[in-house]
Amino acid sequence: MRIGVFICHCGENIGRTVDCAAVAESCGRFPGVAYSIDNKYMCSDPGQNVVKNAIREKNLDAVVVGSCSPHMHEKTFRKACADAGLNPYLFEMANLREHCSWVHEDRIEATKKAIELTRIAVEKVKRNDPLSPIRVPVTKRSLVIGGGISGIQAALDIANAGFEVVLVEKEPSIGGHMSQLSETFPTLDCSQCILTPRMVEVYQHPKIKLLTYSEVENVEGFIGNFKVTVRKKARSIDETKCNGCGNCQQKCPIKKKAYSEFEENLAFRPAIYVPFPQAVPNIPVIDRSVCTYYQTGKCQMCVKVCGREAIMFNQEDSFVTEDVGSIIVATGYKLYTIDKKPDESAIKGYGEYGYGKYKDVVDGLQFERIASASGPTSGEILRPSDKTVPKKIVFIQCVGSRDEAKGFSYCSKICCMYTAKHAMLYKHKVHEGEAYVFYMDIRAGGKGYDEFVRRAIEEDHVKYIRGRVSRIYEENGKYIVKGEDTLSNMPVTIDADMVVLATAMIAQPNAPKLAQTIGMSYDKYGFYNEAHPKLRPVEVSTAGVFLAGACQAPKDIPESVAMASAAASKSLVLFGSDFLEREPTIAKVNESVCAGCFYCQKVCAYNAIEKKEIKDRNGNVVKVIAYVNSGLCQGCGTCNAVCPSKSVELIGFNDEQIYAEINAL
Amino acid sequence: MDRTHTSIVHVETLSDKIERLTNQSPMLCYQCGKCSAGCPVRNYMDDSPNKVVRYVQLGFDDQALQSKTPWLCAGCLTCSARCPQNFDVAKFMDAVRQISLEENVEIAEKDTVAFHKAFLNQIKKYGRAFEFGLVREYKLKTLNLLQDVDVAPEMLLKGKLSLLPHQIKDKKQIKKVFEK
Amino acid sequence: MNELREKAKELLQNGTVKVIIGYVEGTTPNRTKPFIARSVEDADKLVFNKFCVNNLAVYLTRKEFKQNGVVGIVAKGCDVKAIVQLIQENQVNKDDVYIIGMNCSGVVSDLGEEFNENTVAVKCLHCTVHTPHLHHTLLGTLEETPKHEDKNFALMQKIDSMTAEERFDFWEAEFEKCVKCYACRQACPMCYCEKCIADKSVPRWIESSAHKRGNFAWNMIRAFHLAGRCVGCNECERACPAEIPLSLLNRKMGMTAKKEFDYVAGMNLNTPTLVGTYDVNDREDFIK
Amino acid sequence: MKIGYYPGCSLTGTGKEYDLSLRKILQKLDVELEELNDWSCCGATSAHATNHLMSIALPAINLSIAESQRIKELFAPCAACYNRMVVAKQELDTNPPLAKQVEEIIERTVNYSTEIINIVELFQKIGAEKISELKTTSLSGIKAACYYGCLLVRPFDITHFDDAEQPSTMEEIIKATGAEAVEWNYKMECCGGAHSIAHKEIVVELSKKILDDAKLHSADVVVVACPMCHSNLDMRQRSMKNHTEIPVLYLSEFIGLALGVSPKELGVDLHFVSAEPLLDKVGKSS
Amino acid sequence: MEEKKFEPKIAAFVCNWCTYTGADLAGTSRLKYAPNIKMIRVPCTGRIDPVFIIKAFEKGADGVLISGCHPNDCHYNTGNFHARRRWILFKELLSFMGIDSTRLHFSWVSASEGKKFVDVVTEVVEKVREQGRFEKYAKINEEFVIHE
Repeated sequence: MRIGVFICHCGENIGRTVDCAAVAESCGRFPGVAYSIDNKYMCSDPGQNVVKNAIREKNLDAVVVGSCSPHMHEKTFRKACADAGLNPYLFEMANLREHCSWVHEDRIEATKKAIELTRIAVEKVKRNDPLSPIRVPVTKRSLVIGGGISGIQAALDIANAGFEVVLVEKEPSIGGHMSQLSETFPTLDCSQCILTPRMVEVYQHPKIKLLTYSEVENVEGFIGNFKVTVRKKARSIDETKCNGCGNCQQKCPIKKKAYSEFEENLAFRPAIYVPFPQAVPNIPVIDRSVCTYYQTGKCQMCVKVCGREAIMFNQEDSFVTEDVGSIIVATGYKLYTIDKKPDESAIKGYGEYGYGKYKDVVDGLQFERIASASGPTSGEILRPSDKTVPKKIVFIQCVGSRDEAKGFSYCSKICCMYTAKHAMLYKHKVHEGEAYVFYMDIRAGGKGYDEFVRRAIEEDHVKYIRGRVSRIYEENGKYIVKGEDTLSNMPVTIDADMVVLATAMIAQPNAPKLAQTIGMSYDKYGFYNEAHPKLRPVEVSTAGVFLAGACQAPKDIPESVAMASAAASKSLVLFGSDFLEREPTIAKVNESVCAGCFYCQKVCAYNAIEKKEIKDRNGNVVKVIAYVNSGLCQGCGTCNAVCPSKSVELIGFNDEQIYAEINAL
Repeated sequence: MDRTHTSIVHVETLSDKIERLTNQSPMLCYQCGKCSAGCPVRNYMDDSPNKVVRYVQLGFDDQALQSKTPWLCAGCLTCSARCPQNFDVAKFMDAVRQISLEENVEIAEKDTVAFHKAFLNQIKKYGRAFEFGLVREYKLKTLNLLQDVDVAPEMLLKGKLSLLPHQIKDKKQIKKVFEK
Repeated sequence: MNELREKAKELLQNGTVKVIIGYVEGTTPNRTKPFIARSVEDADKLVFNKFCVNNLAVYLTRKEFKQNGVVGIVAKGCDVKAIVQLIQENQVNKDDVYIIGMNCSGVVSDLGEEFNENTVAVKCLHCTVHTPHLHHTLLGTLEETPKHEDKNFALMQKIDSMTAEERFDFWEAEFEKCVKCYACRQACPMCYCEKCIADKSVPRWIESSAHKRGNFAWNMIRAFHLAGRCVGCNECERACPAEIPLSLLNRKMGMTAKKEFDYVAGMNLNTPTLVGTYDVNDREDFIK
Repeated sequence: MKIGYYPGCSLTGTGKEYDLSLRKILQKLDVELEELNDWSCCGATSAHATNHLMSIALPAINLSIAESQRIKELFAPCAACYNRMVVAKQELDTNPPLAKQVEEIIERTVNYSTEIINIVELFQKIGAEKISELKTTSLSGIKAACYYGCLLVRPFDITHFDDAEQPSTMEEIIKATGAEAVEWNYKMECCGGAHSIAHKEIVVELSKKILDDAKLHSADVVVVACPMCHSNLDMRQRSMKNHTEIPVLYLSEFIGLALGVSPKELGVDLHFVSAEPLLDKVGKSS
Repeated sequence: MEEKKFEPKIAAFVCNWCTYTGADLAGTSRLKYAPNIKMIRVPCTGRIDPVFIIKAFEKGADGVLISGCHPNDCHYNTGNFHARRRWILFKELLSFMGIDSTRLHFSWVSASEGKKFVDVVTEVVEKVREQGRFEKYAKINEEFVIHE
């Protein structure tokens, strides 16, 4: 071998403590080293030229630079090598500055160590292989999972940039939770008025393929090259024929059998229904669990009134496959339900608040529907139990949030704001009514947010009581709310007519399942983990997958929208080039010795290990072994460490290289 | 007191002592007040339960030890059962009481102390609680001589108050427990 | 015995299995040897008794049995543990094995010995699977397992109480005896690698000569590779011609797995393997 | 069924009718009680209110006695005794240094093999079916408010009741007698417990609230499972102002009535508040 | 003449993203530590195989330090979790064979913990220095050289 060693003085930075000339001289005597020299500034243009010239003139086949940390200049020198015609991976760096000259004082000891560090690098570089970056093509098409405000925003951004989008929504209509809200804080503008145009835009956009009542079933492949299978659940309607006239819904005899999901169980819906009048698409679905035809084989009223023969009782779930280059996950949240104690759940629930035993103890989304002009009470604030106007209303914050014992330890972030909004809406509609809010802290960070809460207190005279409620029980038609104001140290008991619980925002219950399908990690609550909490907030650890909205953590609308646009632009960055280049330092299986125990697969955080069948000449499977998907592997090497026979090795850090380094210690 | 010395030699604070006795840090409490909100005897207390915890958190140890609240705590565990931080408030109160007894703090709630002492004395003497003896001793200690004159005779009549204690045979272990 | 033979015949006859790996009588009544029954006539030779020491699961990973139809195997509870582990490690297809589970109240520690309370194998003393925990059919009856003092455990405790230097000396003396014959590897049902790390020359992590240095590395790595996988059949120790107490190393790992992770190898097909999974709450008080 | 029995101090005095009625009906229900030999006091509220170690050591003595009698399940009818014992057992089981200290003090070893069960659990074991099977007098028409108090259900993590805030196991048992169990709000509110002597005024007020809520929900009787609760709710009615009396019965007495045991044998006449109106309703008037 | 103090040889296996970068920070901050330690950079603690440690001892190391990202900070999400589980087992095994925690050290050092890196290295060097040369292994090594 003909290795060139270049020792940098880094001005005085290394030279002051390390005798660079002596190091260069010693290294020159290492077996395989053909050229060894020291230089004032290796990273400078003249310094780099020294390397380039030496490669050409001395016919070097590997290079070691002893200078600063590879995190500083590894790329610089790799490029210099490449410029001179040497494969950039036949290069190693010895860290003589950060790990030697700067941290040691004794010149003799530091020089000795510098020589040893360089020797380690020389021994490693001897075993380096020429590598070239992995190039993968990019499919310039995106999948957006979830049709709430985040998904809508992300889909529109990408589509408006000229790329195709497949938007998948599990409910019959897009719109998500935002479509359920009455007004939005802190401006009190009508939620549906600002959302509906966006929904229509999605529906009409030529670049957006909308798949509602559909769920992602399977994801294969890797960044730039995902293959996604989507299950289109049977609507029992021929979408191509239905014109959304609504006759079927009106004539459906099922009136009081099924609660409306959209109205948060405060109203009924027919068996054939669209969730709400502005639904997109305006095509109904049949709820087979309540439909008379599916239950008894009779009725068919909808068929009779449908002028377009759109009802398809025998429709089945179908599957479509989509090729996409990026995936945006915008699956949103759910509200922690107080209906009853959740079975088989670590959550203990709130027996002391009545587990939904009391009809007039409702949650935040239910109150949104009660306050909404399009809701079951047409916007009039009425108790669900007897449809009377509550004269005294109590709002309780942090139900399930910030509750290690019965719920979740995190703060749901939006409840302070929407509770203030609720109290305000109540006071605007019931002028003589009294509104109380039990809170622990007010978290109103955001533009105009704190002012909004102050307005509720100062202008609308909502009474804020700092303390958590211990218990609610019914007595003579009133709800006795027992609390304590921890500021005045006074016990507080309120005989309320209605109670609104600001229950926690929680992850979608099937979030872990989707995470496993896509290969994302999630926290203990089921929220998806971003790749880096500060610097990569919308990416996940699997390349090509991005997050938007409350599936990552509780978020309000502006934050969700901002995140969605960020995720869209991350996708667009990806679509900016036809090919992707990736570091070639990934794992590789030695197929002749792999015994197929698949411990590598168990430890792989990226689902990069696949099964590969080895067949004999007759096509019989002789063994099943591991195979590394180079698109997914990120090069951590955990597989290499757990492989008992070392049949999978990490290129660039393989056993032979590390063995040589240890040997050179 | 010389501040520099106290900063070098670590003096065990009330919070430390409580943590040692109960295996839970008073810092767990985030002052939501749910314990006070649900406390059945809250109306008789001078400080709300969460306030006593607050005293301890901030190092107002004397205020905590002199408060009536721990002595009025009925030990019903409602607070502990509902605490969102899983902080066992009742256990905390147990520890405050134990420490104030150990440190001979002037206790505001003398009657309750007298009752507990009288109760434990019965166990020490007989191995079991002897109700008549307990009431007798309590009354002598507190001079609340007229307490329960309305029901006591009837209790005796119904045979619910035995004039002689039930004693256990082997009092050795009981004695040891009290020596500790 | 008849029960076993009848069952074996039935399985072979109706084609449920292609072959049955079992035991036949050895050279003396106190011995048995592994046997592959391929026909109804073969089935008549099968036996099961106190001398069926071998862990036959080791044969399941042999090429000749892989992907060659359903293999029947006569298995004690401890052998079933090995089978479970092999299924978890993709070495045996769950549907390609038929387990003839044998109720077993203990076997001798080595072939040729009389069976009594002194010679019952150490692994039987703490056995929790006298009735195999996974089987397609279950035969035999249970008796009381004879018990004796667990000398192996006593030795482990003795080593535990030594200083680090003494421990090192102890093992140095033991490994001095190792001749690198790899009988331990051969006997182990879990050692199925196509190329053992000990046989790899690039790089040579484990020195090939039978010197203490390589012996140390070999035995350490072997024990580590079996951590959370060893089912404690002790075939390695029985196979070792140098009589090195190899089972101590495996047992130590097994006990660590139990203590730290409440994990026992080979008990449950659906429990994730010990290595290959993690818990965010795994102990880390030793990490600075 | 044979079961260990730890009556506790109250059942030898103020709660004597609880003991009487239990023995009577358990005999009818084929449950044999094996009383703990030379049991001592669990320390009750006073021990844990003032000395943690003592509050663990006193129950530990009884746990150890139970083990020496090879008692697998120990029945503690008094909710306070039950609570002290399960809590002590849990602490000893999870805190080995404390366990060692305690064992040294009491000079006995404890293995925590005995399971402590309360009265509701005992009746669950016996089964509501058995009660309805042996029932001779239907208590239909009677509206009972089941009062759990504090110490039977809490701490929930140790007692593992059906629900921490809305338990219903006692109601299930009551229904077997033919009686109706009313839904009410105060079934787990505290009666003031050990403050009965030192702070009678607190107990009177808290107990009145409980009884008032029971009456508000049209209960004819309050059914309890603790001698301390009973004496507070029964005896202290004397001191309540503007109060209409409501009888308070032990769960065992209530079941006893359904099983046809005479009120006298159950000790119902030992209460301060007469149960006559209730007994009239079932036609059991003495 | 004063006897020269024994200077142990310490091998360190560190992950590229946290501890290696933390050591860079120690340098940038000009903190000082003993030169006894030499680091081998691997992408992730998950890559560290117990054979590395054995080989390091065979090659004359008196002590070994393994260091990587704190839990939940792993650049590769879970590499350090898998590593930690293996360490628990391996540590126990080595200890049982006579190589205990005085010679084998583990730490989490993040990219921002330059100071911690120095503290850890100093502590390890001190501990191993106190323990002295790994005579027993050294002797085997010497014999081995002759044997070959």
